[in-house]
Amino acid sequence: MGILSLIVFIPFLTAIFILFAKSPKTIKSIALAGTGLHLLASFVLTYLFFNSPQNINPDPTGLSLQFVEKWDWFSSFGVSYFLGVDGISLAMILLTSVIIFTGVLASWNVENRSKEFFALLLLLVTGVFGVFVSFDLFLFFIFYEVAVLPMYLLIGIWGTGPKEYSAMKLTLMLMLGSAFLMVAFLGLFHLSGLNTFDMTKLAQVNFDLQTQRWIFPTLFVGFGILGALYPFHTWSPDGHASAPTAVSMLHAGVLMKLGGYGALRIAVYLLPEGAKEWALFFMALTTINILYGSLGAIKQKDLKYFTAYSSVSHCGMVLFGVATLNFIGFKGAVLQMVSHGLMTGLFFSLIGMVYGRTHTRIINEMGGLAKVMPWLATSFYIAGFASLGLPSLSGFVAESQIFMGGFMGNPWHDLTWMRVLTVLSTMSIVVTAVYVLRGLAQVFMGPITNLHFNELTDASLTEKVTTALLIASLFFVGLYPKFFVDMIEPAINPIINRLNM
Amino acid sequence: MSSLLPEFLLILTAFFILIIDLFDAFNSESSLSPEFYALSGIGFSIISLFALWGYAPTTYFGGQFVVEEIDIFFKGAILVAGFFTVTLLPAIFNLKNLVKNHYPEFIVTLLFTLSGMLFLASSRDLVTLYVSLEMATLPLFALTAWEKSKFSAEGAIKYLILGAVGSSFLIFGFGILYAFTGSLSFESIRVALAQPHQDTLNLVLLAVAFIIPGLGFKLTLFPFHTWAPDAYQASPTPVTAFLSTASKVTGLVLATHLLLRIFSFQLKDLQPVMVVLSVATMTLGNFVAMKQENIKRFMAYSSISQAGYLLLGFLTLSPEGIASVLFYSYIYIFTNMAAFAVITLHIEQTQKQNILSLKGLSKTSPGYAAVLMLALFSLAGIPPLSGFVGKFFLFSIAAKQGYHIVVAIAAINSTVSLYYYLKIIKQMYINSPDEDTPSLKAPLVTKAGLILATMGTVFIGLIAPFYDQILWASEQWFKLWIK
Amino acid sequence: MVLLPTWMILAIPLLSFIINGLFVRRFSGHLAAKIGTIAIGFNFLFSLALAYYFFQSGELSTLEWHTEWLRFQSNLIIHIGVMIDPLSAMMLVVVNTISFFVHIYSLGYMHDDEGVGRFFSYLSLFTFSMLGLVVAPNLFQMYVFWELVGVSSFLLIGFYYTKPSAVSAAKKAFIVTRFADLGFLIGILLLGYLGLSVNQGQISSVYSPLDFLFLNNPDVGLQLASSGLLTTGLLLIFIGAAGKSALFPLHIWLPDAMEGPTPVSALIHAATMVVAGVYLVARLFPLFNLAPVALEVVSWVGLFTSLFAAVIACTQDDIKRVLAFSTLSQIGYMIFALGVASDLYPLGYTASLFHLFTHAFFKALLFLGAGSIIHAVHTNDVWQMGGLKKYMPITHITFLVAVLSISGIFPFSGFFSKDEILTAALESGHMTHYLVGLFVALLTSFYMGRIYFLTFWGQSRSHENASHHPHESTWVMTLPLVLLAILALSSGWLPFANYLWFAHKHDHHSLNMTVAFSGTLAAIIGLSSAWFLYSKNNFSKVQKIQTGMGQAYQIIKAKFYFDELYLFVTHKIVFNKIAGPIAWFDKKVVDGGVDLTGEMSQTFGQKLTLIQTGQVQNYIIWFIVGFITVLTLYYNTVL
Amino acid sequence: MNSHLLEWLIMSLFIFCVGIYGLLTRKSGVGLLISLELMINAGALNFISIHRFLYPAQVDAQVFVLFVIAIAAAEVLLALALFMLLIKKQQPVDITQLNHLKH
Repeated sequence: MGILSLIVFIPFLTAIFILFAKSPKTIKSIALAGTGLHLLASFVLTYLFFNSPQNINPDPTGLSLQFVEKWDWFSSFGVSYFLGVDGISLAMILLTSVIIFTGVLASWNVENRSKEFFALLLLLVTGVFGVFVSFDLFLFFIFYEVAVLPMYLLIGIWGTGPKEYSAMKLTLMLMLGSAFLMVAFLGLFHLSGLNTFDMTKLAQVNFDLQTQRWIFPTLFVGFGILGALYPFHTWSPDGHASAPTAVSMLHAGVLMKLGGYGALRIAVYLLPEGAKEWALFFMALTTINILYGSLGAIKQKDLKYFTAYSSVSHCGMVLFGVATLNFIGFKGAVLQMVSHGLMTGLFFSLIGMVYGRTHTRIINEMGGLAKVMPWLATSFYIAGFASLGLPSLSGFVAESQIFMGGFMGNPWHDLTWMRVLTVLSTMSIVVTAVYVLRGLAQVFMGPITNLHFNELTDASLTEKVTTALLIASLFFVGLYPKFFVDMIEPAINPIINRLNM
Repeated sequence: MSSLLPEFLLILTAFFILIIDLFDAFNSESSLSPEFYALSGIGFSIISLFALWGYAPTTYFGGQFVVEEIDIFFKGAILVAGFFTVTLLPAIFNLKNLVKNHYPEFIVTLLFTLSGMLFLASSRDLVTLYVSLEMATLPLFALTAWEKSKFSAEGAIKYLILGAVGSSFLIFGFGILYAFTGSLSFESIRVALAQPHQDTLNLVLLAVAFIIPGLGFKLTLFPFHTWAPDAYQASPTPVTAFLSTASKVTGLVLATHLLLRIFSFQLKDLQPVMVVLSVATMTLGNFVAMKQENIKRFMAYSSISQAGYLLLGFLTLSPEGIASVLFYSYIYIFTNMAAFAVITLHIEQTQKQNILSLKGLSKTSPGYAAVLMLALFSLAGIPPLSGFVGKFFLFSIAAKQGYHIVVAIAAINSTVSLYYYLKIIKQMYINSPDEDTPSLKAPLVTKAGLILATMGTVFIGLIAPFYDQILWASEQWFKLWIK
Repeated sequence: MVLLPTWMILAIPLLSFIINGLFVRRFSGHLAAKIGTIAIGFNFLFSLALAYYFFQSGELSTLEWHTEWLRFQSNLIIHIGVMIDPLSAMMLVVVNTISFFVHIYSLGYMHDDEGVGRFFSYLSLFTFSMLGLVVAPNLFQMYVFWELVGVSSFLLIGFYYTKPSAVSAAKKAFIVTRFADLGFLIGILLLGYLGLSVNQGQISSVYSPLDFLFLNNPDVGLQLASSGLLTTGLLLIFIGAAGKSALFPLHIWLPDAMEGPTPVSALIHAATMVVAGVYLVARLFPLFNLAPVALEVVSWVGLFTSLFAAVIACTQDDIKRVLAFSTLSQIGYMIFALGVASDLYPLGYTASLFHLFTHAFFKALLFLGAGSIIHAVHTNDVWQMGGLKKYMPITHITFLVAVLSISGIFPFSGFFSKDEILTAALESGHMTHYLVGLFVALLTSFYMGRIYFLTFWGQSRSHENASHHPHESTWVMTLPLVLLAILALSSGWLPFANYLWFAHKHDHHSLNMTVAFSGTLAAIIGLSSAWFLYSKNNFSKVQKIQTGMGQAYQIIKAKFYFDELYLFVTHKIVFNKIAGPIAWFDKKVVDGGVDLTGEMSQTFGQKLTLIQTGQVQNYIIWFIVGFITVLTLYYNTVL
Repeated sequence: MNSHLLEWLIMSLFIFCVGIYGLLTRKSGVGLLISLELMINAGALNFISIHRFLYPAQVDAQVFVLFVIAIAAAEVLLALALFMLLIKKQQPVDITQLNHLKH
């Protein structure tokens, strides 16, 4: 029972404990203890990752995984319980443990049926952790769908607004995405000739161009549906608007990163030739994604739609980074996943807090709240500045990498086209500035619009801890990116070597 | 003689119950109620079945009755389905007036069907096949009409007429097959069909064309499924459960005999037919299930769509094919039985069969709602439940043959299936119940069966050795037979 | 090396921001104010000492300290560091002096404002980011601090956040500069790419491609110029500079930025932030020099801005708006001075920076003076002031010094720096630049004279009751005025040329007589016409001129309707014509598409249910249909 | 495949089609049973004719036909029992009326 299985199953065990707890008080404290313990475990993992001797994979295109746990499961089918962690997965684990910890804190006042709520939330996060550490396609797929499924109940039961409609739409579209993945995984399994789902072995197989030409888009679209790729993003605004705070925090913050992570880890790594064929097309699609998301956010009336469209645009940037097919672009994509995860986590938790007070999410109905709740206003502004890419915050570090990557181009694509697309997507930093400032100015600045806002209270202790933790991590990534860059770079080398092979 | 033991034990229990009923002994307080006898009978036959495990395939009646490892698994599946059905019976038969609703006769008929199915699994020639098939199907017509509801007769009659039509097609097909070799044993027909010279080719075609509908009827494949919804709705819920599990497995046994043991050389050419049939069945099952109001009718279409997935396993002449079919049928039996246990209790205690009546079940009886949810998620093929693992292996067979589009359609179909399963879960978890709905109470036996089924739904898929044993069994069968 | 490590100059304001921002301002705003002022005072002394030692040591440039911050790839690593060279030393002195004086002034000005703690923490944040920008060793660090300066100006303009006009002004400032920063970022990406391709040639592997020492290296410059993309790169970077220094197309945010407190306008929108663009062009001047087309564009944009702003300044009523437009026009001066400079006639480079140096002092003085006037009469409108000469002697004298200095009268600093610019334009053969420059000098002295006479001379036109006379500001506010006045006087005499020069260090030859004479003449004409029109209380002559110009006057007064044009473009075009349809398209078409597939499958399911007619005969027909399909299917696969 | 056998096979196919026709047109339950019998017996006839012409020696076909007849009888019996149920519930034994369970 290595540390990785521990990382994956701590949330699951906490969920089991919660099922036996009685009063909401104990339920919440168990959930908090569990996620706190998990946060500690991921820090220990990071410490061990950097300090323990690295087993470096001799073959340059091979993944060098640490803390590997590998047991045969369906041996006749080539399925094995294969866990491992490298730079990219570690970055994502850190992000997820921070988000789930703050998520539990942010949902401190969920009263109705809180036992099921926290159990499902922790089940969802178990799936997410499982995806980030599993290197066997079958296991990957199991955790991938476990991560998606509790969403239906979480949004359906505890959501607001047209919750059934958006819960159903969200679950069905994400399941359709995983249907694409199943087809592609089975295709990979059978066309690889060797009877195994083990990613490291499949990476040595050079599939012929014909198969790569159809499997790559299936994989990319399958992951893109979860990563809010352009035409398939429609579930995200409704889904996030109806979801309760912690769920939309977890979903936009972490679940949408599974798409980007999968696209990079599986689609590009296993099918380099397919990637070279399709990357420019997907780059164009994600550029639309970026501009479309940010422009769409300008006219949004509801704060949650406002953030949902902004995360569509930011997740588009992740997929844009993956589609650039060069070293800086990949690193930018992973950094953007981490930074956007933190940003959206902060945004949605704040919206939850503001909604808890003003009981409205319509931007025009609110005004001049800064005077009444300075702490929330400042953290909202920090989140806004992070999302428009202000230096010293994580947004800038990630976006500059992605745009530099897009600008540097790669040997397989026509440089001017990539330059045009990069310039177009860089314009998003202006559009983001426009809608962020317009929205925040309307809600927080200016005179107080209606009177009984005056006796609203500022952040409570749990809310202060949540926002402080997220803001601290935003600044940490923004001010000291070297920590994440050193972690991610060695993990990206095999993918780049595979492309250059 | 020992390999006949499972069938023999069933028949013995059936007669034993008949005799007790004859002396009207069940009404006295002291005696146990009939389902205990039935359960112990089925239990003993399962034990005797797996006791056969070690011995080489044994043949009786001059090659007409053969028990191979693969047959042991098929028979096991049928007996398990029967076992669970019997656990459901106390829920619907109130034990006070045993005589009035003929409870012992019900169990006897059920045991006879079961033994017919077991004979079918070991039959190796057309006569035994036909006789045991009819022995398996005819009692079902009676069981379907057992309830005193308005439409039970109508459902049973439709089931009977189509059953008769199906078997007449089957007989006509067998007649043509007989023309090739003069002997009725599968092996000689298979060899004869190996190199059909030119002029008899269209005869083979005709034979196949006549036999597939018979198989289609039993397996509820697309154009031949029309009886299923009405029969499922008309029959008492345990019988619906039995129909959707045991008779489905019998269809698979029939398919193994016909497709793998007789038309094994024609399988390559049959692939397009099978692909079309399975895709049509899946799509029809899933899309129509979306619009269903009645729970039993809904479960009928869900089981039709499962038949579509199961047919994918027969696309290839390899051990994995039959192994994944068997594996999925075990998972399917446990899942369906868990679902039907809750549905039986619900229908019995609320007398309402509409899906909307499930409203707020999670509040009134959280345990049963959780079991139904787990079962439905497993039917939809959601990991980590075993339904997903089974479906994944089935789709992998189609992918192996290069039918990636079919896998895509199947995957999309299972997403559509998720939609209507979620509709039920929405009723249970999101909508709130009317005030006075009492929580469901279950007799001890049904509760035990329910727990066993749920354990199966969750764990079968995760236990690898179970699949490895099945795969080993089908490899033995192929090794022995393809030489 | 100075007694303290140079990164202290950055650390102190940052420390004071963190201490004030997070902790102190909650308890007592005034304590936070004192901490901020002391910190900047220390910075002021430290920068003076630093400049003194640096110019003593005579070195060209020293990279004091740097650490790796962000690694793109092995040969493109971004460092955060402190680089001292003549240009950045001068800027350090300017920024720190002005910031120190503004801090002292704000002690008085913001004394009774309840957000005083917040104000001083924002000021320290601004000073930190401005100093970071000034000492940046590479273009990327400059961009990082460029954005931080933008944010701090956003926070300071929107200081009175309960006033909707201040909020929209802050938003406008940030968005317009952000739009310009887009060009700057793309310029950086392009230069980074070019630098990388040159770097492969291993010219000097020590620096990363975005370091100034690498970019300004002559033979690197030549290679970059040969790549053909240099001009576009530099023009993109110039867009960034134009945005921050509010040059012609992107000038709309500066006049509205006056919504912020006056000390903010003095510090940010007069002396430090707005000259960042000039500093950027000066910093990359060796590269600009190799791209004559870019230089031409720079010169013409600068010229047009100075003329355009000067004309508008003459018609404005709000004293701070007038000063804002005058800043615009003076920055136009500096930019076109850089534009005319080249390695043949390097005087323009020194002239521009000399003017930047002197302009910072007298413009800060003008703003602070205006601040104390507003503090006294509680209104910005020039027409409600008048006759303040009697009540506010110190402000009056210091204001007069600044007015004379900006008009370019002899002993004051403005005369020397403006004169050098005009000589640079004349000697380098840019006749039109020289003539327009002269005309702008005339306009400058006219509008400065106008507000001087309107505020200080004539009778008081304020609506407030006569008994309440405006009184002189407290010493805390007047002391900086006096100090700045002294600086405005003396800074002209500094032998600037032998500290800051480009290409070759020519000796400080005597003034070019014709330029000096024509400059002073233009100034005197301007001042006297202003005196003639505005000093007495009857403004009949002014009315006559206004009616004479008719419609033209209204257009100029409304700043050529550029604000309305921008509002139209952003609101009508971008919001309603692009963002609106996209939001609608997303809701109706893309979302609709998904719902449509849902409906389609529902109706498809509905159709399929009709197979179950309930009639046994139909079931049997289906059975036979099945039989036939199997027959045909199998038939065409086999035969 | 001598000609005589072919005639018999075509005959049984013809009877089979008559059976199907009967099924589709008859309204009453009993009529239905008759056509079902026809179809099953056509299958049996098929067997007998092949046995007579191709393999007179083997006896398998006759065994099969015996079973077919017996089982057909059982089916008819069951069908009649179900019709009795209908009658007990005052529903006419008319197949076209039996359309309550649909869609």
